[in-house]
Amino acid sequence: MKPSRLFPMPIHSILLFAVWLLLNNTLAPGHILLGGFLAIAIPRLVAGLSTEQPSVKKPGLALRYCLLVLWDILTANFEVAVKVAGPMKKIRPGMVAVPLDIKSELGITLFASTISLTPGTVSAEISEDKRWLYVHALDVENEHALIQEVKQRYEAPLKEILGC
Amino acid sequence: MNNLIWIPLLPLLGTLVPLFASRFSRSACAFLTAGLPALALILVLQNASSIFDGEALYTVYNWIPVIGLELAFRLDGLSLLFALLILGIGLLVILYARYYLSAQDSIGRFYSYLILFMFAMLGVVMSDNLLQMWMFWELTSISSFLLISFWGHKTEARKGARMALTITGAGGLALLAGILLIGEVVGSYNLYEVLNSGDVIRDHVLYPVILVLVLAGAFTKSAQFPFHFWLPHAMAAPTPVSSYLHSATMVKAGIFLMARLYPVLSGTELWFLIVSLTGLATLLLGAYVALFKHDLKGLLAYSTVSHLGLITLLLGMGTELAAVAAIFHIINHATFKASLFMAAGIIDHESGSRDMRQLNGLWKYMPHTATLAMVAASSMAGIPLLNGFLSKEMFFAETLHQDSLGSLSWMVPVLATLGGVFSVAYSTRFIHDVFFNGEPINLPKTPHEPPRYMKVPVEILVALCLLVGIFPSLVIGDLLYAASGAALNGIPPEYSLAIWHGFNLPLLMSFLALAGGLTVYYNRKELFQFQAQFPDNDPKLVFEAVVQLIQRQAETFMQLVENGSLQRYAYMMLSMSFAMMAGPLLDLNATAGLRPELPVDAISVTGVILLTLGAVATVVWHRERMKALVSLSIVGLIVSLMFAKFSAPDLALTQLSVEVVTVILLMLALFFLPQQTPKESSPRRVVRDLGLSAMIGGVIGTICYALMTRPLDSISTFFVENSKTGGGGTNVVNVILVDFRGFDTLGEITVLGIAALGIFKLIARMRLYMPASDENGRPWTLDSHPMMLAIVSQSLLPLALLVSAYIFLRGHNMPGGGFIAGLITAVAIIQQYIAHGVDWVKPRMKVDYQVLIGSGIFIATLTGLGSWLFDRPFLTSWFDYFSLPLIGKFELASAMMFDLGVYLTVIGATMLILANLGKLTTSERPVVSETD
Amino acid sequence: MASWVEIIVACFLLLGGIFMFVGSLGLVRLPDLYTRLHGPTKATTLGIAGILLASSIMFSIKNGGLSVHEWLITLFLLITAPVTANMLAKTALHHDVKMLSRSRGHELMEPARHRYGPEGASENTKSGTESNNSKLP
Amino acid sequence: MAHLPILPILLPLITGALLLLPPFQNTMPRQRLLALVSAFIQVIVAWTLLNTANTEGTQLYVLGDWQPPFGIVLVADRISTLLVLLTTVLFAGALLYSCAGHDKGGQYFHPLFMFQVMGVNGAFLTGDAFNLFVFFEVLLIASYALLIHGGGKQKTQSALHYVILNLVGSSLFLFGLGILYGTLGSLNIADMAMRIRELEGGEAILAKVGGLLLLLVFGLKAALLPLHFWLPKTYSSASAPVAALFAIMTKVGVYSILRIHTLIFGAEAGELANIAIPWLWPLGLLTLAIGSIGVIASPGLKLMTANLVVVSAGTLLTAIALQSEKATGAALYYILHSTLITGAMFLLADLIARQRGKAEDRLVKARAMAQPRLLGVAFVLCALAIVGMPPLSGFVGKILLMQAAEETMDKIWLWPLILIGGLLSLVALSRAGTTIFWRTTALAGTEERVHPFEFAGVFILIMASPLMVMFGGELTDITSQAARQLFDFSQSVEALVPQTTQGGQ
Amino acid sequence: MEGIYAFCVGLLTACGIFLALRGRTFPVVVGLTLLSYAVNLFLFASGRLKINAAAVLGQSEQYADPLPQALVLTAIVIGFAMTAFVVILAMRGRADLGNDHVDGRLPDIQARQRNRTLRK
Amino acid sequence: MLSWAIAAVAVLICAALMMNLWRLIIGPSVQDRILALDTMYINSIALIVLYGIHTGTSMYFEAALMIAMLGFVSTSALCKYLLRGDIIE
Ligand code: NA
Ligand code: NA
Repeated sequence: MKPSRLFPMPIHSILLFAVWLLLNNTLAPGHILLGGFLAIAIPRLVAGLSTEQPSVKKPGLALRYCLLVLWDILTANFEVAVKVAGPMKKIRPGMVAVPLDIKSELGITLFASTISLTPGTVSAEISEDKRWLYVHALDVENEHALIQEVKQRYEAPLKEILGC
Repeated sequence: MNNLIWIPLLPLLGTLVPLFASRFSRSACAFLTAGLPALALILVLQNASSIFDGEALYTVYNWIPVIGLELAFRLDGLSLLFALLILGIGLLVILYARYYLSAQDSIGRFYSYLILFMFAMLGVVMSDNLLQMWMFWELTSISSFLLISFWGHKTEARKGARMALTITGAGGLALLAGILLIGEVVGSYNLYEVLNSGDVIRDHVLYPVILVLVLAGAFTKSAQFPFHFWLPHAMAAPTPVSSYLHSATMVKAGIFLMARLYPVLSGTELWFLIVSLTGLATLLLGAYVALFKHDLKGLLAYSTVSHLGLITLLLGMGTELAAVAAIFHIINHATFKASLFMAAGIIDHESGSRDMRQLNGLWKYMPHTATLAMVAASSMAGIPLLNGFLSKEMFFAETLHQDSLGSLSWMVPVLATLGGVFSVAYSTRFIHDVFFNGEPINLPKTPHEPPRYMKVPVEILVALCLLVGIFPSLVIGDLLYAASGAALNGIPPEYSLAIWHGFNLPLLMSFLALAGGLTVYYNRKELFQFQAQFPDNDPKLVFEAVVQLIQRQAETFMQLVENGSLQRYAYMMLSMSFAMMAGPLLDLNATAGLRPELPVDAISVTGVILLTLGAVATVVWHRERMKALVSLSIVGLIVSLMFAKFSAPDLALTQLSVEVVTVILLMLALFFLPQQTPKESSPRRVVRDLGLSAMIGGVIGTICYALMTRPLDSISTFFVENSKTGGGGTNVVNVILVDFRGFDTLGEITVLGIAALGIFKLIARMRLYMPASDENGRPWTLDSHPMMLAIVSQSLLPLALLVSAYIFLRGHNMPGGGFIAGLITAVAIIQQYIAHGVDWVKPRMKVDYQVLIGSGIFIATLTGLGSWLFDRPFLTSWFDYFSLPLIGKFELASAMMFDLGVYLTVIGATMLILANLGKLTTSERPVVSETD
Repeated sequence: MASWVEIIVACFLLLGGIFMFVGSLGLVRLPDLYTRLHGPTKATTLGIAGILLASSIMFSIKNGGLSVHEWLITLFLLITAPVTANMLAKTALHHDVKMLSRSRGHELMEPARHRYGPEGASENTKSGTESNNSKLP
Repeated sequence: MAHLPILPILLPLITGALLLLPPFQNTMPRQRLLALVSAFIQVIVAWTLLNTANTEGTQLYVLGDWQPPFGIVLVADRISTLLVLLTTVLFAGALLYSCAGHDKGGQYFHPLFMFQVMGVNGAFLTGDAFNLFVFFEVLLIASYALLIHGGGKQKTQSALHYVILNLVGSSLFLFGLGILYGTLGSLNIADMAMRIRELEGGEAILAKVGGLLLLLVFGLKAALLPLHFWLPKTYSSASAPVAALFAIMTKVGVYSILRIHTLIFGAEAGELANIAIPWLWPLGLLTLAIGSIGVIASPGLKLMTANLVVVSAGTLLTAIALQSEKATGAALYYILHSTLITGAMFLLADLIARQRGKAEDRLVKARAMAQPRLLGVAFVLCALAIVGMPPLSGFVGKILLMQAAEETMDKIWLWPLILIGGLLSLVALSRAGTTIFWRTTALAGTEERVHPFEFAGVFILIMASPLMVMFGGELTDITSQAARQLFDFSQSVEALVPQTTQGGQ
Repeated sequence: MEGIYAFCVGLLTACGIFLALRGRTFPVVVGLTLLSYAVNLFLFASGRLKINAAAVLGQSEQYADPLPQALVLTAIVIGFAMTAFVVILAMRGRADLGNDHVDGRLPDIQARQRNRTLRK
Repeated sequence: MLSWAIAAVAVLICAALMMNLWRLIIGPSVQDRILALDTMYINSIALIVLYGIHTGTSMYFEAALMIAMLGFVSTSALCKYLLRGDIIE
């Protein structure tokens, strides 16, 4: 999946095509044609306005990663809900600094987003040298455990997927 | 058809001659200038014989019938008399002025004004329509203004001219009112009909008003007391002007008017009282003051005032003979006064002074001129064998033959004689003090005789004085008879124009005046000392003080009313709106109508609470602007939700998208405007404003409620019924926008485009205040484009564009459309600016937003024009359904094209605004030091 | 509509509704801004997903086709919510909004604020553990 | 030409859009050429349209082929076409003037000028209440943008007042329209006039509120006291060609009152007949008075001219308040006269100001002008016309108006105000003229001379005045016929709505 | 429901007008925005309130009056254009005049106070 | 069943909205208010979708989608303002 003249942003093209069908709730041939056209035309229009194109090295892993995140969102949500509804004195919030191995801006963004999306942690800041991610957690038992968990669970697969 | 029209027309053309002729020599210019008036004079003389036969000539053209204005001229005795004076003396003045004006003076301009005045004056006397007469009447004021202010660099000239214009202008306006009333009473402005409606007018309830208004016009023009004061100050004009306007013509216009309307307005008690008393007062005042004027022209001016008073008095007496005497004196006064002014001008010209305290013994230096002046002055004094004597005798006689003042009627001849005394005295002074009485004192020049031809006009006029004085009926008999007949609108009474009527009372009065005058002049030292005791309360100063007072008061008033406070203006406007709304509502018996109301639900209540608190918070926090902005956003959100709730999805979408752009704009404002508002409204003002806004809010709410609870029978069902069949779309709102009322939309996008252009103008060359720190003094962070925001915004752009394409394409049938799609696109692009900054976006997006606006409007308009090809009105829509293999049935509609225009304009406009603003801020950003 | 569909839709709705509520509850209850950030950005993901899923199921059944455009909203929210949280946290750090005193990692606030690494904290502040003595600008 | 009635709107619109596009976009000479050619065509079109309306009767242009009352219609009757012609002539003069270099004082002058004309013409021609709002906004937004053309503190400050007041005004406009739609259920003006006769009770009262709100809004545009305060500063600070074009804007307000309050709330409106008069008559008279006071109090020629605009507005509003055919005919003539002459005066004031150095247009002693002759003649002509001195057009207007006040009470109020107002203007303008042209210092004047384009612009506008007198018969014939048409319900209303749709479904 | 709707319109009007009467440009702009909300809601209400009756053919049994909706749409767009202009104009005012007062100069009270302190 | 659930969820969301408003009013920091506003956007989305389920039309879906898209722009612009003052630089 490399950018080409016809598909300057291939991932986007696929995404757009899917979204078009989603939007129209349909698989009608007319819409497939129109969606295909838009999926090609729009990226060509905005190609100039994009810097780094994601190149997914391992699509299968990416899909697994997505499911993993969704599952984590689901489970963690309940935990957080209980904490929010429970007594406030019990929560032990805190800020931790996660060292970053992943280098690409897109990778960091995806990593930080994942952390934010899974309940209980929020990516607060990224150091200027892009080597540290500051994460605020709602309930920290052990900073190092937390750091290790997010790095293993999310950063490692992301690195693999993006190949960086 | 007669040639009457040419008599005024020739001078009108003549105004242009001097402008071209001024390039030649002065004599040539004068000669050429005189040509057309001379021709006019010949025309007048040509017609004279038929007038003397008792005929009157008329000519009339339609002009503006709606107001009763026609181009109507008449030549009867009265107008003949005046036309001769105007043209004859006018020609003499042209000759005189050739020598009078110096080389620096623009003779072309002078002649042009002079002939213009001649034209105006001829118009006045020859008008056969009152409105037309008024027109020329005002034109005399204007041209005399130009003449008096000919030496505009002198303060005196400017002020004198302005005063004359103001007084005569005011009189002119009164006259207009009077004429309009006459027209209303008579039903016509035609002089013939007016003159024959004397009884109708005199019996009308408006007669006193008409009389006062017309006389106000006449008195101001003829310098009657108490409006006399402008005339002496008009002496700032070059002397030819004075000898023309202020002796022979313009000041006689008022007299002419009274004579003209004599058959209509005179003959009542009111006429007599006003006119004769005014005339008497003017006569005495003018004669008395004239004696004390050291300025030669001042003396002549007041003498003119006095003589005008005399004529007015005559007209006021109401007897036919008095009217004849008045007309006779008009002629005589014109001749001797014009020559006197010319003589005074010669003296001034050759000696450099008009002050009688300097001018002495000029007889030795200019005997010829002195002779002429002395003859004319004698006529003015009423010496026998001169024309002045004849009319003065008639005047004295008439004063004896009236009894309108009842038992006090004897006072009139006595006072008239007294006037005669002073008249003789100042005439004597004019002769003695100037030509004799020792040697000149400190004159700027050594006096000598003027150029030969400069004296010619004076000689002619003085000769006339003599001729009329000696052979009155031969020289002037026919003219006087015709003129009197015209003035009286009938046959003049019996009178005799003889030098000698035997020893009678008038002769005695003349002798008394002569003797008395000489005595007064002999004892002038005592009299001057006596007069010196009184403060010199010049009416001119009073006039100027009044004008200045009015001006100052006006300025104060305007500063008070228009104090430049928007808050006041807005308050007034809103108060007025409240009054306009609340007034009728008081009559509304029941607020609620008969339409059933919708039930209230919990969501709505929540919405109302949110909206209320949001709005109130915005108001309460309006001084902390960031907070106000956040709470304003809630209001916007709830309003959108309300639209959604009440079945207006399109509105909800539009409101939402507009909302975001508005918030972005407001944030820009927040950055460049102070972030906090000082507390400067006084509690009183706050309460006042709160009161007004609460009342208006209450009224609007009431109206809204009253409207909603009443049934409505509207044209809307048509739109629902025809949306699909006629407009080809199921989203009725969109079909209205692009089809039924597409013209509104065209206007709307034009507004948007114009706003963008205007904002671009505003931004250009704007020097912004850019705070280097926020309201708490905290410097801005250095992380200008946070990474996550940048990366995510980038990938959102294509998604947003896709959504906007979706919204655009479905608009015709489902909620959406070009406008919303355009805003989504614009917002998506703005997001790129927010996330990456101008410097990053600019090289990557080479779109000329101005072209986008232009082509958007152009496409929408062209779509509308397309219907012309099918011979349909602008914006007639077209749509059809097509079917293609694979794709199936789809619709194509011209409305889509129109919507595309909308789409492009919206993007262009929004981006032109925001991108340029961003560009500006970036280029002007001060370099922030990193020390903080 | 079949009653089991109704039940499923109702369940999803309730699930979503409860999480929506809890998210906003967190906004009110949680003790400091940083903890409050967790409430909405989290609970709403599931809350809104629940409701959208309910909508998707209902309209799919009702209109006899697929109604999946609701997912797009979820997609948008999933993409944007972390950025929102990140931006808010950044501004909070920038404005020096204090963490709850019993929070851990107060020493990281200064470096995070200046976007240094955590080791930079010791270079820049004399005592990284004290959070009460912050410098006023 | 079936499409003639829409051309006065489309021509400036298309020209404006073209001016934003290549090849006109960035070259001033091409922009000028296009603008001037377009203006010339517009004058011809307007003239043809007037002739058509005059000879063939009212031209109805049904936009989108949607019959009234459903679609938007343009009504090209005598009044509207006359005013369109007036607008285009004024525009042509101002445009010529601007081509001397005034159009370079900022971006987009020519497109904005075109859009302004489009808005004004649209407001005159439209027969639809909401479309009227849209065109009001077009002309307003264009005027906002034009007002700041040339830059400077004064412009910004007066623009703030002008814009904010008008924004509030636009809000009130929409409130009013909402009420009228909510009671009448239609937007076509003629249809509204038909429907209003059936209103009674609460609906009638509400409609009255709506009508009065519209009166307020039009009063704001027309500079009715106490809504006129924005005008003097705004007009006097605008750059000359813009101020000249603005002279038509108060007339749009006046015209709208004619359209809405003479047609919808006219004599035929049953319970709601003539609701505007109790407000319009006294306030119009007061406007006339305060304008005259303002004229006397003005320290500069531009402000004086702006106050003269207020005077003319007051005069016109009073005339309309008389609600008679005669008065309306008079008002129409007066509109033509006052618009062109005040427009000319604004241009002239600018020429004068430029030749007087630092003193600009202020009435103080200053250096002599480079071309006192030329400017002096023009000034005298303008001043005479404005004051209402014969032989220029002002006096015809004045006489028409005075004659239109037929009731004694009307006369008692109107005549003195018109006459004294005229006198005050006379005093003020004679003072201004003598000061400006004659109170000069010995210092050499500026080198600034009148550009031929400027001369042409001023010349066109001033020459209109004597022509209006010369052909006064023909002109007053048209204006009185136009007024008669307006007051003839069957012509001005019934003929414009198909009988089958009257009174809704 | 009509009652509380009318209340909202009235309230927004009142708040908008109060802010529009302030002396600084920013509150005035905010006030005008609020006022335009009120106007839009009012104009919308002139077609009467209807629930679940979007004027899209085939989507519901009855249709809300589409005409006022179209008018409000136009009004929103125009209002947006105007707001945008006045916002930038306010900025221009600050830039040109040095303060953000609607009159372009600080009110008399402050000027007087300043004079008083100067005199001392 | 469904209508009951809809009513219950409506109440929940309304309560959530009121709590958002509460946070928005008491603050204390600007971030709190922005956060509250952002949450309000999301709750509104839920409310619109719920309303769509209630009325059985998908007419309002786009409104929800727009809030999701534009609410983000608005929030990020507000934050950008707090960080940099100039949002488009
Ligand atoms: Na997380
Ligand atoms: Na002497």
